[in-house]
Amino acid sequence: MQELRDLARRLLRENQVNVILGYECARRGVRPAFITEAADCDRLVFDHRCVHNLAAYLSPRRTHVRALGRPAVVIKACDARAVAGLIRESQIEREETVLIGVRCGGVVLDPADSSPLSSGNIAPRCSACDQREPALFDHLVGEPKGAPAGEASRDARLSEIEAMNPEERLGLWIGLLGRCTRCHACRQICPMCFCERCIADKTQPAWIETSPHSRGNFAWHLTRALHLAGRCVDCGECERACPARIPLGLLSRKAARSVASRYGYVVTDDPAIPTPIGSFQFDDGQEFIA
Amino acid sequence: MSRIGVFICHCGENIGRTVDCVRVAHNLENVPGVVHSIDYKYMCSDPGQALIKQAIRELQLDGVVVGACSPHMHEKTFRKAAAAAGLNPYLCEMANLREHCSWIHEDRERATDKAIGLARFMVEKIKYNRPLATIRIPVERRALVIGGGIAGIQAALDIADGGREVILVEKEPSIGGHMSQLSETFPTLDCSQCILTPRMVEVAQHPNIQLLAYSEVESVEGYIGNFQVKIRRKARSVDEIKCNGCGECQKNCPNQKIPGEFDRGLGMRTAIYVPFPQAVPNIPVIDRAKCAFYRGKAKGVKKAVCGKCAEVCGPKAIDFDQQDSFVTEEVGAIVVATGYQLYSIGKAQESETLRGYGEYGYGAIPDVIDGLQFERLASASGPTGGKILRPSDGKEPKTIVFLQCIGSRDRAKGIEYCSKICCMYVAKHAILYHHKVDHGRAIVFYLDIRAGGKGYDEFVRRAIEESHALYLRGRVSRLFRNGDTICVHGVDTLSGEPVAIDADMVVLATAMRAQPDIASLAQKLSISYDRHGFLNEAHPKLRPVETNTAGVYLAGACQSPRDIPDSVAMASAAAAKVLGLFSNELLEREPLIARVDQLACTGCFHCERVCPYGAIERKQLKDGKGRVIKIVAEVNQGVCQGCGTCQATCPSKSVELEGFTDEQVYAAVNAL
Amino acid sequence: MNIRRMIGKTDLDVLIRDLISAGKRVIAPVRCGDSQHEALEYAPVRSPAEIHWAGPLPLRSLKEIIFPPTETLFGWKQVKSSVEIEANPNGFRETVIIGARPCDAAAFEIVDRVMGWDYRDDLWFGRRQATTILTVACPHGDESCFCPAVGLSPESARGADWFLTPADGGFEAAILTQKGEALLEPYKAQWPEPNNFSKQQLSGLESKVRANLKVQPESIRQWLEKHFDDPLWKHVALRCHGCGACAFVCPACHCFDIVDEPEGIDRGRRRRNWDACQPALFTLHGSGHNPRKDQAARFRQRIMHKFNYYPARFGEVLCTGCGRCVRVCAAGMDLIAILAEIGRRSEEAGAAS
Amino acid sequence: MASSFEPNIVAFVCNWCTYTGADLAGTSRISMAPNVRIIRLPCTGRIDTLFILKALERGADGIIVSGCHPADCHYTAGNYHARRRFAIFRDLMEFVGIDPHRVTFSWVSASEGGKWAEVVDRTTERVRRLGPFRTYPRLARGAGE
Repeated sequence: MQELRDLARRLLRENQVNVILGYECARRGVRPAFITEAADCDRLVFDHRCVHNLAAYLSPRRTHVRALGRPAVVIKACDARAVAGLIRESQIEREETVLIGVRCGGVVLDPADSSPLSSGNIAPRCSACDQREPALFDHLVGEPKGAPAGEASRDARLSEIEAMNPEERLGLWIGLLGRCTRCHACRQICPMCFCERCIADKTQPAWIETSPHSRGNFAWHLTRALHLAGRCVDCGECERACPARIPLGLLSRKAARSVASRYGYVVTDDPAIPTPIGSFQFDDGQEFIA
Repeated sequence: MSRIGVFICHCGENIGRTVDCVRVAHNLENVPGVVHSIDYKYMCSDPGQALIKQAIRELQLDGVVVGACSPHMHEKTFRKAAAAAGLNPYLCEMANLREHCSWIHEDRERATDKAIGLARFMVEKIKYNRPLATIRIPVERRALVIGGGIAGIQAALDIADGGREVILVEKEPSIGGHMSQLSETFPTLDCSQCILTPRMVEVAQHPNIQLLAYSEVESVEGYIGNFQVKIRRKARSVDEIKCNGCGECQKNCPNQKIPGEFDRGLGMRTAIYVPFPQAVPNIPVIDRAKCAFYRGKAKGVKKAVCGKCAEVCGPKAIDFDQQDSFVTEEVGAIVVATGYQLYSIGKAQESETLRGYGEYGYGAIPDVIDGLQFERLASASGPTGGKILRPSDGKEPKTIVFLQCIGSRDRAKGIEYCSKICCMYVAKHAILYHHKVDHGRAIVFYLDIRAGGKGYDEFVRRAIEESHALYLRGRVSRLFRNGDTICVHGVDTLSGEPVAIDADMVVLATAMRAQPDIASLAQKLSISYDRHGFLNEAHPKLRPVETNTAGVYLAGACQSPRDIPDSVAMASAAAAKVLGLFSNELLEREPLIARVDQLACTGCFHCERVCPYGAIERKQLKDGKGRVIKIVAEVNQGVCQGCGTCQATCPSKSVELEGFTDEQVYAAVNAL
Repeated sequence: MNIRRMIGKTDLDVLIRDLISAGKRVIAPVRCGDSQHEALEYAPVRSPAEIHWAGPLPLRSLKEIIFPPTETLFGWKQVKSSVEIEANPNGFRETVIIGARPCDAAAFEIVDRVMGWDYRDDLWFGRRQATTILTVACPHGDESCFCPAVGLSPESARGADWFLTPADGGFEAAILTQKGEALLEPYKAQWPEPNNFSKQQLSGLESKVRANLKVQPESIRQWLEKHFDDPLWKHVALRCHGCGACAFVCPACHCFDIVDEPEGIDRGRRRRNWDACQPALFTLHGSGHNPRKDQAARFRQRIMHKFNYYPARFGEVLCTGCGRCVRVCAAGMDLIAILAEIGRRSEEAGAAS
Repeated sequence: MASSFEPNIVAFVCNWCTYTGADLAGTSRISMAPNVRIIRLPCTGRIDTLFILKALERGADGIIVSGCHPADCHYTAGNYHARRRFAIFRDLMEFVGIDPHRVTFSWVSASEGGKWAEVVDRTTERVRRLGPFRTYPRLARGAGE
C-alpha cells in the first residue's frame, strides 16, 4: 500500500500525471478515487475489495475525468485487458496514460463487503483467473499474491444452458431478459462500450427497439454481446452494475467461448493483437454455411 | 409524404404470363406515398420510358420504382430515363419481377403476391433514397506497368504512343520476359527474338517510357487516378549512367561457370552479367551471391578478394557499395503484366497442394528437360547455337518423347486447369526438331489436342503430317534411365496397348503457373486472385482486363495461361482502358460509396481494419479554436468501392453506404 | 377511519388465495429467480407460500406496478393517407400489493402530485385506483437506509390502504382507506379486533437508520437553491458512469420517454418507457448540443430535482430514503454522504450568516 | 395444418454473386418456391446481423443470407468478414434459444442458379416444417399492457 501511495505521490509531484485513478475507502467500503493532490495520496488503498474496473474512466467519453488532465490508473490484470482494448481501438494513447499495475489475489463481488476473501464472496471471474499481475504496465506494485479461492468451474452454467433444448433456452432468456429495464448500466460501466452514440440510441433507423420488452431486450443484449465478441475483457462490471441482477456475463462469455473455439482467440492485455472480428483467415470454419 | 411512381412492366409475356401486372399496379397504388402506379407492356421501350418521363414531369415524382427485369439488365436504362426527365437517377430503383419472380414460379396467384412484395420493398426503400451526385476526382495521367514481358511491353508502348507517360517496372535485369527465351513462335514459326527485340529497343528509346529494370513495386497507396507507388531499385552494383555496355567486365570475370537463368541452366554465365546479348537495358548486374568480392566480404575477409570487373571497367561504372534505392511515382493507372512461371516437377514444392513428379524422377534425369529448356536448345542464340543436343553428353537425340499436360489438368498434382499453350508449343517443338535433326523421331504423349485459334489446328496437323510426329493418346506412367537412354513406359489409350520407348531425350510440357510472389503484389494492389494465384478480372466476359480495384488492369499470363497473341491483345485492351481513363482530367465515379457521420464516430477504426481497399483515413476533428476534439474515420472517395463492410462492422453504425443505407434496408425489412 | 383487525397467518393466506382465485393480481416480495444472491423482488404470486415477509428491501421499487417500464399508449395503422388509432385495449387490472415496504408505498403519494398537476395522467391514476396496498412495517434496515431524514420511518403508513404490524404470529392491521375497507369487507366479521397490548415493540430499526443521515430537507433545499454552480458537483460526479440504475430502482423517479415503435410499414405502437436523467442522451438536442454537457451537470440535476425543485413546487422532497440508489450504484456514488455534505455546508453557511 | 403453412422468408444477398446467381436461375427458368423475397445488398460484408433481428421482429419465419464463395468476393474480402460475424452471431442466437435452422447461410456464385433454387427450396421446406415463428415478434406483447 505504501509503495502505491509513494509512487502516486511521486507521479503527481514530478508532474508526470495530473490525476491518479485509484481506490479509496468510503462510508460503504471501497470506491473509485480521483486524486489530484500529492497530499491526498494517503487516501489510496488497494485490497481485495477493489473490484471496480477503473479502465472505464479512461474512455474519451468521460469528459469530466479527461478534464482533470493526464492520468495514472491503477489496474489489475483484468483491468489491463481493458486498457489494452482502449489502446487497440484508438481510444487512448499508450504514452498518454501511466499504468500502475497491481498484483491481485482476487477481489470480492461487493466492494462494501469487508469480510475476508473466501469462496463465498469472491467475484466469480477471480476463481478462474490465473493472472496475478498484468503484463501491460509502467509500474508494478504490491506483494506477490497467491491464487484465489473458489472453484475454477465458473462456466458450468454456460455449458448447462448450451445443453438445454431450444425452447428451454428461449424460455430461460425470456425470463432473464424480461427483467431488463434498459437502464443501460451494463453499457455505461463497460470499459469497452465507448461509442459516442450507441447503436441502441440511434433512432434513424431504430434497429434496436428502446422499449424494455423482451423483443427490444433480446435485440439489445444479443447485439451488445456480438459487439463485445473478442473484445469483452471479462471484468464482470456489467453484471455487477445490473440493477436487475441479470447474469449478462453469460452472453459475453458465450461470445468469448465462440471466438476461442472458432478462431483460437483469447482477449489479452497485448494491444498489438487484433480483435477476431475485423480479421479473418481464408480457412475460417464455415460448417454452418451451405 | 413521398410522391412515388410505380411502373410495372409486363415484359411482353415474360412477366405478364405468370404475374398479374394489373393487380400489382393496383395494389401498389394504395401504398402510402405512391401517387401513380401503372402497368405497361414494355417499360424499357421508347414509349415505356416516355411514360416514366412524362409522369416524373407532370406529377413531380420524387421516386420511381420500375417493376421489371433484373436491375443488372436495365437499371442504367431507367436511371438514365429518370435523369432525362429531371429526376436524380439515384431516385430510381428496380424491383426484379422477371428473373426473381415470373420466370421461376408457376402459381399465378402466389407469384403475383410475391411481385407485390418485391415492389413494396423498393417503394419503402426509395422513400429513403437521397439524390446523389457523381463523384469527380482528378486523374494523374501517367501509368505504371508492372512486368516487362511481351504483355507489359505492348501495354507500355500503346499507352506511350497514346501520348501518356509510362513507368515500366521489371524485376529482372532486362525486359523481354519469357518471350525472349523462345526460339520460334507458333503457328507462324517466326523468330521470337526477331519480332521482340525491336519492341524492346522501342521501349528503351521511347520518350514517354521510363524503364526501371531490376526494380520491384514496394508499396502502392492511393486510388484510381491517384496512386502513389514506391518502387525499389535493386542494387545492380553497376552505375547505370556511367556504364556503356562494352562487356569488358563479363569477359574478365573469373567466375564463368554459373548456370544461367536465361538458358534455364543449360548455358553458363559470369558473376557480373547481362542475361542475354540483346538485353534492354544493356547494363550488367553483379550476382552478389556468386561474386567473389561479396563472398569474401561476407566471410569477413578484410581485403577485397576480387575486383577484376572494376579494374577493367573504362567508365568506372562498378559500384560495389551500391544499395537498394527507392523512388516514388504518382500514377493514375496500373497495368499488371507479371506473367507466369513453369511448374517444377521436383520434390520440393512451394505449396502444399502441389506434388512433384516422382514417376519422372523429380527432375533428376539430365536429359529430361522442360519445354522452355527445349526452346533454348532450339534457339540460334542458345547455348548450343540452335543445335538440338542432349544436356548430358552433347549428343544429338534420335528419339525425343514429348509429354503434354505435365501438371496441367492433373488434380493429383494440384492443378486442374489447362495451361492452354502446351499443345501448340509441343507441335512447334516437333516441327523444329524435324527441321533440325534428320530422321529424328518425335513421339508426343497427349490427353487431348486443344488447338483452337487461327491457324492452330493446321499447325498441329503439320507436325503430324509433315514432320511425322507420332501422337499417342495417353499418359506416361514411368520414366527411368536405361544406360544411355531413357525408358518411357506408358499406354496408348486408343489402342489399349502398353507402350515402351527408348528415348534419347524427354521434353515435359510443364504447366503454366502463377508467379510465386503474386499474393504479396495482389495485396499491395488490393486485387484478388484465384486459388491458383492467377489474378482475377472484374468480370470474366465483360470486363476481362479490369480488376475489382478501379484503376488497376491486367494483361497477359498473370490472369490465366495465355499465348503471345492473347497476351498482346489483352495488353492493348488494358492500354485502351488506361487511355480511356486518361482522356479526361476528371474521373467520374458512381457515388455509391461509404460516408462517415463524424459526430457519431468514436474513432475505434474497426472500419479501417475491415476495409478491403484501405479507403478509411484518419481525420482530426477540431473545434472552433483549432483544438482536436477527436480523431474520426473519413472515407477516401476515390478508393472506396462501396462494399459496405465498414457499415456492418461499425458498432454504432456511424458509417453509411450510399444507396444501401441503414434507413433504406430498414424500410425494406419493415415492409415484410 | 380507525378500523383495526388481528389477522392470523392462515387468515391472511386465505385472503390471498381468495384474491388470486378471484382473478386479481397479487404482488408481493418473493425471491429473485436465477440469482446467486439473497435478493427479493416484487412480483406476482400464485400462492401465499411464495411471499417473503422478512429480508432485505426488494431490488426494484414498487413503482413498476403503477408505472410499468414500458406501456403502450396506443396503436396506429396507416391506411392510404389517414391514420387509425387503436386505443390501448387493456383496462387496469385489479391489483393488491401485499407486504409493501413503507418507503415504496409512500412514494406513490409523493409522485401523485406531479402526475396530477398540470395534466392528469390517466394511466397512473387508473392503475393507482385499481391497486390496493398492504404495507408492512419495515423488517430490515441497513447502512443505506435514511427514511427518517426525509420525514418517513420504518413504520410510516403513508400511501398504505392497510398497514400491517407483526403481532402474535400474525399481523395487526390498521385499515386506513375506503379501498382498504372494501378489501376487508368479506372478512370483517370473522377477524377479531386487536387487543391493544398485543402489538409488538418494533426493534430499534428507526433509531438505527436515523443515525445513517441526520439532515433537514429544508436546509438542504436552501443550500441547493444558492449553489447551482458550486464546485462540489464536479467533484462528486467524477465517479458517476452516467447509467440510469439509480433512477430505475428509485420509487420516486418518474421520468419517461415516448417512442413510436413500428411493427411493420403501416402500423405500430406508441409506447411510454422509463427514462433517466443521468445518461447524456436524456437532454441531447437534435442539433448535437447538450445543455447538460457533462456528468456533473447531470448529477446536479438529479439532486436539484429531488431536493430543490420538487419541494419548491410540491412541498416535499422526491425521495423516500429507501437507499436503493446507494446500494445499486456500482461506482460507489453515495447519496447519504452527498446529502450529509450538503447538510454540513448548509449549517456552516447558516451559522456564518 | 403445418403443410398448408406458407412461410415468409426474406433473403439478404450480395449483388455480384447470389443476386446474379438468382438472375441466372430466372434466365434458366429454374422453378422454385415463391416464399423467398430478395433484398439486394452490394456484398455480404454489408449484411448486418441487425437485418436478421429486425426481419424476425417483423414476422419473418425464415431468413437466407447468401453471397460469394470464399476467394470469390467482388470486393476481395467482404465475405470473409461476414463469415466471422455470422458465425459468432449464430452461436449467440442459438444460445438464447432462437432456432438457427430458421436462418440459412450460403455461398451461391453467379453461375450457380441451380444451387440458388436448392437453397430456396430447402430453406422453405425446413421452415415450413418448423412452423410459423410467432414467438419472436410477440416478445413485445404483454409488456406493460
